[in-house]
Amino acid sequence: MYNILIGGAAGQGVDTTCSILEKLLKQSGYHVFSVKDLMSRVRGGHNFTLIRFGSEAMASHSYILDGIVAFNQETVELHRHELKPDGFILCDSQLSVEGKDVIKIDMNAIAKKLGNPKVAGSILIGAILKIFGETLDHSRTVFAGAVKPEYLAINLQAVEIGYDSTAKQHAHNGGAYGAWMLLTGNQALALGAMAAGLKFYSAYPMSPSTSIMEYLAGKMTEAGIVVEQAEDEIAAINMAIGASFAGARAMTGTSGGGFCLMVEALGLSGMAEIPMVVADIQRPGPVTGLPTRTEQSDLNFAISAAHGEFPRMVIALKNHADAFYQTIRAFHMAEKYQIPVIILSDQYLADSSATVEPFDVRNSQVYRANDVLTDGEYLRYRLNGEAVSPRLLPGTSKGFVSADSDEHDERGRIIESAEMRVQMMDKRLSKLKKLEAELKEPEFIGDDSYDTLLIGWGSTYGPIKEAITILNHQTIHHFSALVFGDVYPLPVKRLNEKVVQAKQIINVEQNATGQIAKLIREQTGIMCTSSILKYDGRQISGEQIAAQVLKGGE
Amino acid sequence: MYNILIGGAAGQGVDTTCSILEKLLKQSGYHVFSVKDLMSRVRGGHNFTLIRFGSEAMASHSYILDGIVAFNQETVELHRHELKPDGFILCDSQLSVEGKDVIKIDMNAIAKKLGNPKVAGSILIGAILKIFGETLDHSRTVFAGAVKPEYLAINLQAVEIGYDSTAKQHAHNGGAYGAWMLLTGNQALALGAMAAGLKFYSAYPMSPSTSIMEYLAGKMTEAGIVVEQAEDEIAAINMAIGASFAGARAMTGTSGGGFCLMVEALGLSGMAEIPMVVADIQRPGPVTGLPTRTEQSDLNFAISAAHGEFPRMVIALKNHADAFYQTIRAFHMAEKYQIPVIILSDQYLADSSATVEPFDVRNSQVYRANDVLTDGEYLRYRLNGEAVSPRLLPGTSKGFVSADSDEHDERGRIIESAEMRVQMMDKRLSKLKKLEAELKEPEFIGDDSYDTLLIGWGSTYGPIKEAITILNHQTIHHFSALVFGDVYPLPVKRLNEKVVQAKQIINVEQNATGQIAKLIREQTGIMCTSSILKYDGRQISGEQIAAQVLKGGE
Amino acid sequence: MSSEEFCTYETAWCPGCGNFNILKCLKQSLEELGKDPHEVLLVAGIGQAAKTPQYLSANSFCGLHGRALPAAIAAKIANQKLTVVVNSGEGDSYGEGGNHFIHNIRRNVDITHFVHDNQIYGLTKGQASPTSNEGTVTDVQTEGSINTPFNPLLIAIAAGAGFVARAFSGNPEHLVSIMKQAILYKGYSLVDILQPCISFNKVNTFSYYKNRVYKLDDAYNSYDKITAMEKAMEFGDHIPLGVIYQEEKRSFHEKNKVLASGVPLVDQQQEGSLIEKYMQEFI
Amino acid sequence: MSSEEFCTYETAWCPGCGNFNILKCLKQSLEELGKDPHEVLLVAGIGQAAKTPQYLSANSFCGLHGRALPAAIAAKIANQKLTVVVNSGEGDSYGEGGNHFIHNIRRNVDITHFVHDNQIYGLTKGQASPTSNEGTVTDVQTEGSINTPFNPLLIAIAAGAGFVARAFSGNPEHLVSIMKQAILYKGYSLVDILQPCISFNKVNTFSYYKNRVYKLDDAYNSYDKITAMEKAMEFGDHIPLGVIYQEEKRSFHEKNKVLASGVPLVDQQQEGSLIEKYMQEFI
Ligand SMILES: Cc1ncc(C[n+]2csc(CCOP(=O)(O)OP(=O)(O)O)c2C)c(N)n1
Ligand SMILES: Cc1ncc(C[n+]2csc(CCOP(=O)(O)OP(=O)(O)O)c2C)c(N)n1
Ligand code: SF4
Ligand code: SF4
Ligand SMILES: [Mg+2]
Ligand SMILES: [Mg+2]
Repeated sequence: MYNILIGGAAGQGVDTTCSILEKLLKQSGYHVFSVKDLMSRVRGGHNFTLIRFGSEAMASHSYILDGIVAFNQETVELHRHELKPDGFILCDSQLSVEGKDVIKIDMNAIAKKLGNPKVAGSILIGAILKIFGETLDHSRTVFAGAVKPEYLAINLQAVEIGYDSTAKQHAHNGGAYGAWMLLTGNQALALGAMAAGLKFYSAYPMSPSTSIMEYLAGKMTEAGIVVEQAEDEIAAINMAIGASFAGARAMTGTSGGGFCLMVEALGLSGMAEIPMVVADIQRPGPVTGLPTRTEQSDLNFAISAAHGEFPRMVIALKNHADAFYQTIRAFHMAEKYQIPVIILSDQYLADSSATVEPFDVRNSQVYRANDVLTDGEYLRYRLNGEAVSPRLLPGTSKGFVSADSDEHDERGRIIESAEMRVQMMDKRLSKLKKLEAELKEPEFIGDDSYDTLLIGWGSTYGPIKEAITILNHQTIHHFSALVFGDVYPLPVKRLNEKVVQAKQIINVEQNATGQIAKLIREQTGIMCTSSILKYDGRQISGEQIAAQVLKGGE
Repeated sequence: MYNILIGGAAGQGVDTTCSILEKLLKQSGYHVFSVKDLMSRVRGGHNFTLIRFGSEAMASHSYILDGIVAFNQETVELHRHELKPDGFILCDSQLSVEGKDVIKIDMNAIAKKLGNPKVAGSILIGAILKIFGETLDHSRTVFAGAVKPEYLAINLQAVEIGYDSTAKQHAHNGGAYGAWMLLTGNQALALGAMAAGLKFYSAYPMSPSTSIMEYLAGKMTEAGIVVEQAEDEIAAINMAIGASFAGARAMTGTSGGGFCLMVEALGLSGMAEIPMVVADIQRPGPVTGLPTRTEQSDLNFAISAAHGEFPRMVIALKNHADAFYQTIRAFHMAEKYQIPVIILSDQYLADSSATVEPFDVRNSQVYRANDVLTDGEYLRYRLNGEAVSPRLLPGTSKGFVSADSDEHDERGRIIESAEMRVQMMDKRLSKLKKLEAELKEPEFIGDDSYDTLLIGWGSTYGPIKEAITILNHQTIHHFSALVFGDVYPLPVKRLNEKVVQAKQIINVEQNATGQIAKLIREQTGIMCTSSILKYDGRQISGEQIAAQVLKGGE
Repeated sequence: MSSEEFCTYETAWCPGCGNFNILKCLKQSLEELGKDPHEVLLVAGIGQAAKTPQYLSANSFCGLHGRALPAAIAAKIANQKLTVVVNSGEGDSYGEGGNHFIHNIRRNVDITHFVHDNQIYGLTKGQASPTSNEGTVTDVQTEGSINTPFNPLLIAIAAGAGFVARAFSGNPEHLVSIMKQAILYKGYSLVDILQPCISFNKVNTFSYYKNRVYKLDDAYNSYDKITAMEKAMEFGDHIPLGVIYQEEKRSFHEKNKVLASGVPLVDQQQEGSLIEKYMQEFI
Repeated sequence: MSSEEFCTYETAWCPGCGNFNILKCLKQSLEELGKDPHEVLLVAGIGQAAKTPQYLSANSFCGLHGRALPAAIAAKIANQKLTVVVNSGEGDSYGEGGNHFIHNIRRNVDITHFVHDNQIYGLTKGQASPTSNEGTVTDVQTEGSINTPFNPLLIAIAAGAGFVARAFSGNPEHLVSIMKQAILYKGYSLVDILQPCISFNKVNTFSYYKNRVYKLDDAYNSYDKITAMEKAMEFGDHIPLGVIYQEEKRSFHEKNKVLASGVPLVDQQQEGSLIEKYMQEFI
């Protein structure tokens, strides 16, 4: 497995270089995982991407580097200490970086000579391919998909120059992933929404959720999806609810700050029993926080957001495949129970690219409301002893469909009666019981010989999985983990079983207060014995978890 | 102790009648407690007020009636079953109500004859005074304070007619409360805010919070408070933060739906460390719910509202005196720790009138930020190892004051550094630890011989207190209760002590999901053994709690 | 001409409230236009005016205070066969909902917006609303409102609305004629309806309006924007009623590539193989 | 004339961005007006333009996206000795913050609002903003924006603003003169500043503006509302720069009974016995 870091200022082309390189590596068979570290600015500053690739599947990133590819001086200075002893540094000849590990290419000068300073990145790509023993077999196809036709030739030329200007250092390890996909968490989520039959997406731009809207907008005409940029997040969610009421499967997406503005309408979805899916792509708060970085700190908020009490479901995405399948499931649950479903993702998952097996779309059945055809009176909120009343879409038959944010009777008209109030509250809240029967238990990682149990949720799944492997190799103790996807209602069966033999329970979270630990205690009384919490906006890696567990003193 | 119900359609004058009657009873020495049951409409429907009065202090209302005063037929039909065997019904001669308990007065006809149909209520007041053995001694002063001078004579005439048209049934019991105040929870809260030095109040109208704004608006010119009606709740809270930043003690008030719109800015107060007080006067949700009724269902929301993690304090008001003193304390804590403080009240407390000893305003000291006078650089977020950095107001010295919703350095400038991020998060969150040392433990009601412990929070204080008295009289078991005022951070010392001897722990809450019970379990692991939950929008009474406890099967 | 009758239900309004006439005129307009109640969707926020959908037999959506428009336009986007009519107060529409007001004018989705403008917050018992006259005294504006009143017609024209009108609940015949024109207009149409609130607005009473309103005559050119803006500024001793401004504009549905075919979004079928195709792009 | 200099700091903007000139002109304007940096409060929301307060030595408040105005006017209400200037993007000011825009115009608090109008969402990397030209293609508006652009000047005038101007970051001398007039204006003043975003707006570039802008001449009567509204509608091949509309209006502070004395609210002392007196009223 290899791991390289490519860094530079915003606007220098790090992004394009990386996305092409990743695809080339994946085409040649590797399993690729890459993650971005961005500053909140358009030009300048310091950004980098970590690209990890190997012949076996990997679940996350690592900070231990085989190579540094530097567009600027800062990249070297900031990251040299992360380089393995036999690692290399690849950079422009102009940088004042010395050492026998340094490979210099006069890339900026060559690019200029070729006629376009922007192809410097392609020279680097060529050099990297050479260093890792790759061929240039896939260059033409991959570049053809990434640059405008008129720029293809010059880029291929640049790749070749880079390739020829350096020497092979590593062997090509191969792998069987050439026919798998390479995509980001947000792309997987957007695909999942489409597979679920999305018809209407309304959102207000906010990092790191905007790329969902952008992906959908790129397909809207062909796929028949109305993608509407709202004037604010309040409009975005109320639009989604209005569209869903009228029968179009609808979703909105945002990050924590925008989600704040949506919570009143979350209650509307709950009260009026209108299905709706909201994706909250978390970033470090509070408020604007660190807008381009990652955190998992909206959990407690998401499960209790909005005044009053109503049923909801909260699903945290663990990885890229989850982003697809769980988004479909979010729509399914929203439609089946006529509730709001919140998807919690985060910048780490949203922006990282992973190699994923093509999705099985035969499993994308979403519940479809029975069309109640009636000539008589239709009762939108029929109290038939069931949690969910048959749904009718307005305009499709001779029944009137009502939605009301006030407490209402079976027809949807405002009431003041204490009895009706209680019946309606009980009806709505009984959905939570129904949901419990459909919950997905947390994924168990490791084998049954553990004495320490790590607990996580959402996107720390990958790092925790790696940490378990590392730990079970490095120590005589045995480690396993439970990682939650469904977080509300919280599935507790497997948890209750697995904690029995654990001498230590450690929650690993990308937040400062240990939010899942609190929720677990509230729901089960189980207390974690210690916590690994990271809240500096950078995702924890498997090796960092392992180190902290070991330091935490077994 | 007496308890009467006065009911009629909205617009018939029930409100005015009741407020005058209450004051008369209080002037004559009684301790008075009255609570309103309103429909969400301006005219028509059915509203009623329960007025309880006696020679000893009482903490809440009761549904067991000594008398019904009916402005309309519906009042009798809906409430006759709540009347004690020896109770009376007082109504207009035109109503078709029969029985030997019925006292009819031709009030509407008399009022018309007197020249103003609106004085019918005053005729009733006269009759009620007579029935309860009162004199007319206070009529002149009380009416003079309640009606326009030109209507005084006719009203006093009406009172006399009412007085003379019926017979005494009950003895005047007397009491020593004539010099105490009679005021609503919202009035007490507003007075508390003024005592704390409020300078700026911004809000958007929303029941049951609007009367805070109305009370303050009535005093604004004299008291030097800017009371500003905002275009929406988002503006309201951002205004309060802006005013506070510039040095004016500021507050906003709303109910759950409006609070939803405020949560993003709650985080701003936390992040930028700008003191702020928000009053959430709860009503039944979700969304519009039952807008004129009561509920305690915003607790879980208030403690976790807004994305990301930041310190806050949440204080629930237990009764009218609390509304005054805890509001002062809310300002004190907000200023001292530079945090948002949320006051949780509810429609029951906000709109009910109680007899309260005049407040001791010598205890209204609010922390005042040291004015840092500096000629050098002022560091708004100085990392001096303390949770709270010295505060400077902009424009008062040669230091620059910055506030930023992005993560920032000591000067308040945007940063991306992982280290600074962690230091600032730790600084802010360390305020929670500081707060813990200042928490008020829940009030313990009863004596130490209990085997059953009731647990409540906020406005169920009164009913729970009455229930404890009833229960300890009615059964051989012993009951005590803990009622929380401070709910976040949750004080757990007394709780941990008191649960030890309890065989049963019963949480009594005006919501459907048992919110304080969840919080207690999360914080302490303690589980309530059963719950008494009411969520029909009507406040539970002491006798209802007692009955449910007993039914709950000891 | 009426195909099917709309039923009305008992209301919670004060006897004498201007809302009664608006409800009656709404019913009459829909009937005279031959609308099928089952294809009508009445949308509202929260307030006294916003209870209107509760009182007429049609599909109804009473959402959040201030948020009627986003829900309404999205329902229309989802199913353009629905006749979507919003009835809400001026506090709801221009106060809490002000941002949706200006931006939905820009979208120009084919819905109709009837604002019951009583120049007061009715349901919350009488605070100044955006359109309250300067100086209006209430329990909150104890010294009288000091804000410049919001001029909905002028702002709507400035924001680019294609149909902007004023009517008066006390002039039902004229109100019906304006309502019908507004519903027929292809695009966003606004009718600001003067509506006395007998309980809380003691300034802008029935006779206040009655004495001031006049109907625009035939000579008035509602197609000229400058004329219209000048006319929209008239609100004092004389208050013009009628279509203040109109203009043909392409609607959202005509401009949006997904909707332009005319097939309602809810009825559009997605090609089954699309996801497979999109997955290929990641390989 | 300058009493004290304002320092500027290193920015995170793209080299070539129009914001640099705006920052420079802001500094110059404040200095030429003789403002003391310690009595200046710069307020912003979130966005590229909204970083402006970070780059100038003065008090600063960078709050929430879209919410600069409520915080700014409240700070001014609290302490009228502060010179309060808002710098924010047009997405912030007219999009997310649209409701505060129209309603704070009605309040007329004496603050100055400089909108850096690049007709695009800069910080979030290039989506259509309220003022984007119809047809603007972005990663979200893949078929081109279909909304009628928001006309900030026209809407401000319609909402009752007393000082409404347009400037261009590429014309610093003129910008400074407008900025100074705006800051001096007693009441809410709006300057919409055309500001090329070189990274994301490929339509409304520096030369796009350069080729279209012209300065209003002396013959222009900025005191006539109808003239001003007509002029405000001009935005195409010719784009007028200058004070489009002005009018003397009583400000919030002059009308509000608590503030009219001129003593800053923060300095007003409450009479100690007031609470006692109010308690008496409940006895
Ligand atoms: C978020 C939110 N804020 C405030 C309210 C309270 N509220 C309900 S209706 C209303 C205003 C009503 O005024 P208007 O829209 O003019 O309608 P009217 O009652 O006058 O017809 C308000 C402030 C609410 N329901 N939700
Ligand atoms: C509530 C919320 N929604 C969305 C965002 C994301 N956001 C930050 S700046 C911005 C728009 C910036 O556009 P503009 O105001 O025009 O400023 P510019 O960057 O162009 O100067 C958005 C949508 C946010 N920070 N907060
Ligand atoms: S309060 Fe006013 S608007 Fe509401 S129903 Fe009564 S009269 Fe009509
Ligand atoms: S993205 Fe545009 S607005 Fe932002 S700094 Fe760069 S050029 Fe300026
Ligand atoms: Mg109104
Ligand atoms: Mg912009």
